Amino acid sequence: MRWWLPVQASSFAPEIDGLFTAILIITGLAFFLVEGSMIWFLIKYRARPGRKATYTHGNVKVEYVWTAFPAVVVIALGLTSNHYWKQIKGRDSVPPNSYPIKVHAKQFEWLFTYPGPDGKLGTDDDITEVRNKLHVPVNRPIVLEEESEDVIHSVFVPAFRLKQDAVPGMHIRAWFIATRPGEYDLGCAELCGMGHYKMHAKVTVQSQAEFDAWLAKAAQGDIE
Amino acid sequence: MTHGAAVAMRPPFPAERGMNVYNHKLAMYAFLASEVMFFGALIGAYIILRLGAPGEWVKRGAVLNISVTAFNTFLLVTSSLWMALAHRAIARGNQKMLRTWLGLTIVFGAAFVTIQALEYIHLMDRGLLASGVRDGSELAGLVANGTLPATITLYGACFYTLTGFHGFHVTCGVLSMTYLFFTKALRGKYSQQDYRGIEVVGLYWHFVDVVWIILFTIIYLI
Amino acid sequence: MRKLGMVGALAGGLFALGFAGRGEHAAQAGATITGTIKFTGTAPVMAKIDMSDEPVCKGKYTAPPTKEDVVVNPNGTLANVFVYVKSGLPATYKAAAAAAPVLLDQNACRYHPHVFGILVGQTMSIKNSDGIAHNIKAKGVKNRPFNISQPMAMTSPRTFTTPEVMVPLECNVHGWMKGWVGVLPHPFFAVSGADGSFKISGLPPGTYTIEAWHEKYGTQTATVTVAGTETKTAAFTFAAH
Amino acid sequence: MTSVAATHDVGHAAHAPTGIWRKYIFSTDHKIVGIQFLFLSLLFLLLGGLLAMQMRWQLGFPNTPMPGGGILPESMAPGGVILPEYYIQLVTMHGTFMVFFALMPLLVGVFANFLIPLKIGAHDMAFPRINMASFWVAFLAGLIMLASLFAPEGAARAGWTMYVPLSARPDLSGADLGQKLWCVSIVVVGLSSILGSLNYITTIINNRAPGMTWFRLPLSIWSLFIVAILGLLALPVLSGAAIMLLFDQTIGTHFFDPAVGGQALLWQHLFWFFGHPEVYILILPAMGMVSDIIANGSRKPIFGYHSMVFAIIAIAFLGWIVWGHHMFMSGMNPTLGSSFMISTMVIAVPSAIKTFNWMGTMWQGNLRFHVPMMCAIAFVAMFVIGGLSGLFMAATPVDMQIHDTYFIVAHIHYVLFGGSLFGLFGAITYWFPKMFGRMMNERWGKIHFWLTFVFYNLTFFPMHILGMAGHMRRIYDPTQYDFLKPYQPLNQFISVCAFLLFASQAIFALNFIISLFRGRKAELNPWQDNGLEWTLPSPAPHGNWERLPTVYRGPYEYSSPQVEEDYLPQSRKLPTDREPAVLAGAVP
Repeated sequence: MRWWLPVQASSFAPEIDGLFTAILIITGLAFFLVEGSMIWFLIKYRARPGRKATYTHGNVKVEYVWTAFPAVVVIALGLTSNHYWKQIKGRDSVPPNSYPIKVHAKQFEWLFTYPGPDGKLGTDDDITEVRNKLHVPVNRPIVLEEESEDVIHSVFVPAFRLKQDAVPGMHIRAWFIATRPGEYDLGCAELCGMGHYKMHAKVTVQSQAEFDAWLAKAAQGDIE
Repeated sequence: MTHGAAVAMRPPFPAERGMNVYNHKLAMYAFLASEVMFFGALIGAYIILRLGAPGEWVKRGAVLNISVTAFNTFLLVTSSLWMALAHRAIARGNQKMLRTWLGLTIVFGAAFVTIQALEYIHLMDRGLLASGVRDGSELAGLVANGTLPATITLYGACFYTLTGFHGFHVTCGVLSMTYLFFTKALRGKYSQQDYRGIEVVGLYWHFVDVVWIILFTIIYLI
Repeated sequence: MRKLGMVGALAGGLFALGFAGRGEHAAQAGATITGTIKFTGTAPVMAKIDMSDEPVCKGKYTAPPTKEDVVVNPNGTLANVFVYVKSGLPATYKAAAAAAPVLLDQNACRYHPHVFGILVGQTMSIKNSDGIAHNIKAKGVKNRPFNISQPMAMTSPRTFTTPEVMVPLECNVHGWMKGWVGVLPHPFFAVSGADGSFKISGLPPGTYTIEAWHEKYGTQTATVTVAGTETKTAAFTFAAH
Repeated sequence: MTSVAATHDVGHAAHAPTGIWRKYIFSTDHKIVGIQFLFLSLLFLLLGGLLAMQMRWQLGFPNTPMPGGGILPESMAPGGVILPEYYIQLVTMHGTFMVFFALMPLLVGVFANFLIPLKIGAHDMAFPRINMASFWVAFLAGLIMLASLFAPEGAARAGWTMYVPLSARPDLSGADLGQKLWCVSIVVVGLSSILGSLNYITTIINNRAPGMTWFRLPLSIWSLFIVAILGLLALPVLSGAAIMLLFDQTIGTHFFDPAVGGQALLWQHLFWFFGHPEVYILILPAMGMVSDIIANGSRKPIFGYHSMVFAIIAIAFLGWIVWGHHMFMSGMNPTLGSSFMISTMVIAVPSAIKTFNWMGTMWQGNLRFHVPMMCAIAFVAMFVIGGLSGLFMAATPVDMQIHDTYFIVAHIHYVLFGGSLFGLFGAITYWFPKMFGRMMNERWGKIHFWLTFVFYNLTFFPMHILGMAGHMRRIYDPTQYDFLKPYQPLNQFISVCAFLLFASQAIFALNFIISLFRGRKAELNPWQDNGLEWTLPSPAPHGNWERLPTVYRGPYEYSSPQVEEDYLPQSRKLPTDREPAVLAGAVP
């Protein structure tokens, strides 16, 4: 069991983990400062006979400080996350030469369609309806063309820090670059009915050669 | 009920004057705020559905009868005018004119609801349902030969939901005005010092009238 | 909740029993209709099913499993054709309540049987012998659709309330799992087997229209008149397209 | 001079109801209505907890028969083993009952009804009959939701957020009547909440005692006032959306059916436009009451009263423009995501201000650790964690990893359980004497506090770890995923702690029920509080005061140099105090 985020297997995983760590440091500091001083207050100012509390209604200057300081911190946090957000999910963030794979989400399984040798989806040489198996070449931008047949599902690959809902009636694109060969889990992150827990697909990141070989075999219909 | 002008139409005991609005009127303002949010949600949904609809929206007047509804709108607007006159009458202590104007408001309001109901029946005969178009109806034919777009299913749903809820609110208004008319106005319960019932129901009525003007514009006219 | 369903079935059963005592005695003594379902043209090649995701099911196969939409037998006949009496039964006819439930087994991520019939009110016991999660969605139109799940080895009883020829069954977790059940008010139906033949027996005398239904090639009907205990044949031929 | 309030139909002090029927069942006394809400919502809190225990059993020990599971019907849990469709009903109903029928009534139904007239110095609510109606409409809504549990195919099962198309189409969800009853019940509870809000707003604005100016109102009343406005404006949007969903389910409209042009995201926008003000409705009353209790426990005026009031108002205002942070991953336009992220980051500031002000109140105080004070301190401690974990989700890239995972579940429970519920434990103990005339047992109160505090943290803090690992929400059997198999021991640990947490609530229940009859008799002002309600006998009589009190100062004049005792009630007239200028023509 890992006590930290999963393995970083995609291009923007380190950036997201970096932001996560930064927020953890900020919130950790705030946590220890506040809870620590609270415990200190509880001990130092506990009721003792004959003692009377200080009569004060507050201090405006201190209010300004602890309004401005958190405001500056959160705005800075906001701007940095917006920077990464535009890179990862922005309108034109999908790398130009991405390899398209169609993800057809339906109640309780994922059907992937690969573009086949011509590299374009929608042509008749596509390898269609591969069930619960997403093979991707390593270090190459991939764009998932997500669509859903019935309810809202959500492609979620923890190792890639990738999550994107598939909404019926909408075509949504989610891109990533797999950087670490291996086998990872893909699950559904949006409640989609009784089989929501069973929508488990395998993501296999392989070298370009292995990927082409697998794709050729898949074209013949014997998918292993 | 009547304790002297200073008392009835003033909030009971404001330590520091919040709003010089007596309880019933303040509650009605708050209630109308919640109604604004309710109709806002429905109208917002209508706008989003209409802008995002696949294919173009049903043309103006293609299904709905604008001239009858324009007359209907005229009825509701004038009934709002009668209500204002009723309010002015009782503000001057004129019980008789209160009864006439309030009666006129009720009649015009009831007429609006009846015409709207007849319009519903007529539309349903022609085939416009909340779930879309009834097969084999006149409208189904029009959709088949392309004069009406397929988005008529959304059109019917939005039309019936928005105008239906507005009709429901108008009916509640007419019923409460009728109740006040017989139990309070006819028995002279209202006086120049205390006519809160009229003022509160008048607020509601003007609100319902404004909502209709918005609905009439965005559903019928655009 | 489902107790209501059960009570309905029991009441139906008791009601029918009351009648059976008065109606014909053992149904088997009536006439019989048999025949074979011929198949012409080239048999379509059924696509392979990728079960690598479910090792429990994959392990139960030697050769890679294929889809079962069209099963053409070696002797040129068509299996999985549902043949039943569409009309012609006397109005007063009342079916004897079937005692034994019909077993629908989910084994090796497949429905066994692929096509089958059931009486109205008869219990269909859905068995999950794979031990992995299946869900069974019956998309009835006249019958109330149901959608239940079986996350492990278990059996769930269900009944159908109205006659409906071919209620589609499917498992949403395994998209290739398809099944068809014909719900009839009488027991006169059969499914063509490995030799493409079918046999409907125990028919009271009369003129019947028999319908042969196949999930891909549609339906064909034939009219047969039977009397006493004779056996008549009805032939159906489906062409590949 | 007996004060005859101008609005005569509010006549109360003169003729108190006598019969059981008028006095307890259909009572228009705001205190009785508050107590009715208390019993109703404590029952629903128990039911919500029971549903959660079943969920924790399935997550901790998947596919094993649940003890006591035999009573469940075969279609839901054959042989006591929970089925997936029953599990997502548990998820949905746990969320729905806790939010709409336990926390909202407990926070707003109970304490707005009970505290507002008492703390602002009024005989009763502005509209007592509407007040009674709001309880019975909420009771009806609760009955409808309870009935939906026993619908033929079972209850609604699309999460308490009820996302379409799963909630709109019975063939996809497997539930038909249950989903419809959910919508009907939500519209009815929305109506009850609007009726209540009308009353609270009018009473607070108009029926304040002489001298009770806006900035002499206790913070609990400020928060209940702002929450009433939030409820008034947010609930109709939910009712509108629920009605549209109900029409989709019944008369076949296609508002949310993508095949015909309806939009699935439309529901999410409408729901969360209501949803975020709703979560502030669920936290602000607890914040207000905790402020009162901390000031009382520290024997020291609240630190920065005005900035606390402006913080409440800021939270309420900003609460309307942040709803998109629930939908970063939903396919909504990413540029919208950026703007919602900025507004969400900004809303963290007022929460920080409130936390620092609570700390400022305790600083140099003379802290008495009675049970309400301990609960209030735990509220602040846990709310700090809940608020900070919110920052992770506000940062959109990090939200990619933790959205719809157990990190969110941890955040929800840290603010709702660690925050509101701990605040409620304190508030119920604090105003119990004024409600029932008896004190809750102090020793058992502390035992319950420590057990709950420990097991609560052991249950919900590990969920952050699960969330970071990517453990998705609402999944029936996590062992299906290889990357979650190593976390199964943690799931079991959480389940065991959850059972112990639930068990330790028995102490609170027993303490509550036994103290009703055999608790120590409470004197007028057991906590030496400055509020107006503590000038009344316990339990307070019908109509509260014969003659309305006059207010001379704010509610937090603790350890005031003017007197030797360390508290100075609002209505106590000191020689130097001047009578408030009673407005000309207003009848006192």
